[in-house]
Amino acid sequence: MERIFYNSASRIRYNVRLDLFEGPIDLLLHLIRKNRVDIYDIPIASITEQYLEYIKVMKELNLDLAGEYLLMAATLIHIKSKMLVPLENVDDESPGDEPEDPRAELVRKLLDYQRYKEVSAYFSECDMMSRDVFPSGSNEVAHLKSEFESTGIIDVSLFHLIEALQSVIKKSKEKIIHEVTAERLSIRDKLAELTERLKNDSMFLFTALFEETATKPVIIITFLALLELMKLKMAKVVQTERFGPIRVVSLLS
Amino acid sequence: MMEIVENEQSKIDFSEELDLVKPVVEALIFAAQSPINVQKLLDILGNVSRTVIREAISRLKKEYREKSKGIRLLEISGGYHFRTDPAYRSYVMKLTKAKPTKLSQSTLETLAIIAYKQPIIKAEVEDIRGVDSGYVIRALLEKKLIKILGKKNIVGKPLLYGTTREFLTIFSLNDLSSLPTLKDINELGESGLDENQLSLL
Amino acid sequence: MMEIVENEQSKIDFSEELDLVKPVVEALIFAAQSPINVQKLLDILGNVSRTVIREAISRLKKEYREKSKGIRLLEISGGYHFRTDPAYRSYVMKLTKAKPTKLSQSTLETLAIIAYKQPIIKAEVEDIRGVDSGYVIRALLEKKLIKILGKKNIVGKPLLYGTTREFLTIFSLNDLSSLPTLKDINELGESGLDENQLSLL
Repeated sequence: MERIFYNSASRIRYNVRLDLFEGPIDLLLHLIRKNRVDIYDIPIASITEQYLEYIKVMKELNLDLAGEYLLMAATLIHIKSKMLVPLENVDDESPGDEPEDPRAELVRKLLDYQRYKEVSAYFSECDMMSRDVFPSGSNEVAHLKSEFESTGIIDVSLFHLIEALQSVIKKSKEKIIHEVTAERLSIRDKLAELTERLKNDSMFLFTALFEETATKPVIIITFLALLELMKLKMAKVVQTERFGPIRVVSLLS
Repeated sequence: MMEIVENEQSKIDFSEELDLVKPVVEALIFAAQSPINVQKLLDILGNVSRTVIREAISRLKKEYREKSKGIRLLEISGGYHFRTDPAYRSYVMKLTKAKPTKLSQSTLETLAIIAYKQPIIKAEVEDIRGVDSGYVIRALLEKKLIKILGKKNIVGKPLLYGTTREFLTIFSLNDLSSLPTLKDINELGESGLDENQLSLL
Repeated sequence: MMEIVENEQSKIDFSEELDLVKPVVEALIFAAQSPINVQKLLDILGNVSRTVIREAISRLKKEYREKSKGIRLLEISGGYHFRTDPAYRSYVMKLTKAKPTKLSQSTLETLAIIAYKQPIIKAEVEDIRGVDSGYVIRALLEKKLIKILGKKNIVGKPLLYGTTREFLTIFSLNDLSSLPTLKDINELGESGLDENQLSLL
């Protein structure tokens, strides 16, 4: 028997905040908490239904919805179908063994993930340097530095060594060929572009965000990038009067 | 310290030695750009006992723990460091005009997994998070919060990652063992799991 | 400070105000990169009287003037700054010497080329980098990060370079085969994050 503490008829109110979820597991965890159901006894049918509704909306907004979300959808549907099979049948196949709940693996993953999510909350509450605590500003070592030779200790990481190699190779390639690649759309690129714009332009018209020739995917990406910037408090959108022009204001300086 | 070494005969007692050592230790911790450990202090001070240095630090810590102080002496990544009291963060922020370090949820999550499960490969991180994590790992490497520890001896020789000293320094942690255990975290969390449920894990 | 501004009616007396202001002033002087003056402190603290700030500074000065302190609060070029007591200069200088060297971008690039392409001659390095690399190679040899492996059997018998044991030690590598490849890093995603993108993470 499923214990359902929510009204399945009620519509979910969607927030257009893509990275509200860090992935399919996070989304699932959110649904479980939202419905206040027991993580050890997930009402798989209704949770699956809500999950599918979410990704439907996400799909409409996000052009490259990560495959992981779809994989999870398939997993949920699979579990749902397994739950319909009477347990006795399963028992016949593996006599002696207690039949494992089809949800067990998923529950394990959810709990594991939840743990790290809580650790990350702990991390964000630590006294972070340059956010909560600050070191001494008077760098006496630097003042005296020129008088002395440094030690043989070299401060460099493997990653930065490989990165240096990558940069050389990139430079040498640029010298030889000027590759023209097809424009690839990503929110990340758009975010960078908008951030740059906000740095130089403290206020501009919302409509100026979109070039006349912009295609639908570009418009959606731009819009999502703007929402992200607002969330990060790097920009806000203002309107001085109803139906008046909407302006984007930079909060960077 | 020289004076002490040269004249071992004259019984300079512990408290006198401490009086000599304490201000030097204070100056050194202040001048060091990153947390400085007892061994390093010993190396610089010369022939002073470890006990004296420890006692000096403990007294300094107490002095700076007073309510009326704006600076704290903290134990971070295995060493000692002066830092402003977090209570005054908003004022200091105005001074430095530095944008506060902001790490996104996905960055923190990935960092948490790597901190607890190191050495760990990318695939294991992705297994827990359920999403592609290459980009976040790269960003963490660039920020020097994690480092490459080597390669795992399995097919494909994937890279192993672990956290850095900078990670401890930035998060004001003393060492990895001072991180809460996963169980503690679960109890703190809003998950509402009770003891019985935890024991099932 | 806010508490004081909001409630001017209730007579918070001078000494109470001072108790609130002093640690903030201490934290600010401590975190400032250069000497900070009274006006600047006033700007940051908000509606606090100049008298209170002056008194806070004078008390701090007195506190740090004690014999047992290794730090002094000094008045420098019209502002205030914490500095180590000059009496301990010789110790602080030892600290300076211990500062680890950072490799410049060109050094790191050259080292990377040699590490991945060894044995390699100078001309090949220069071919890839597109600039004269004699100076950098000499610096790497001095730092013992690379060594001469022999001579290449071509016209002019140029020297062949490769990495040293020290190189492996610095990067905590067992052997050259555990050096991560470009592919390993490329798998993590695109490079070239700029500061803005990093801060978004």
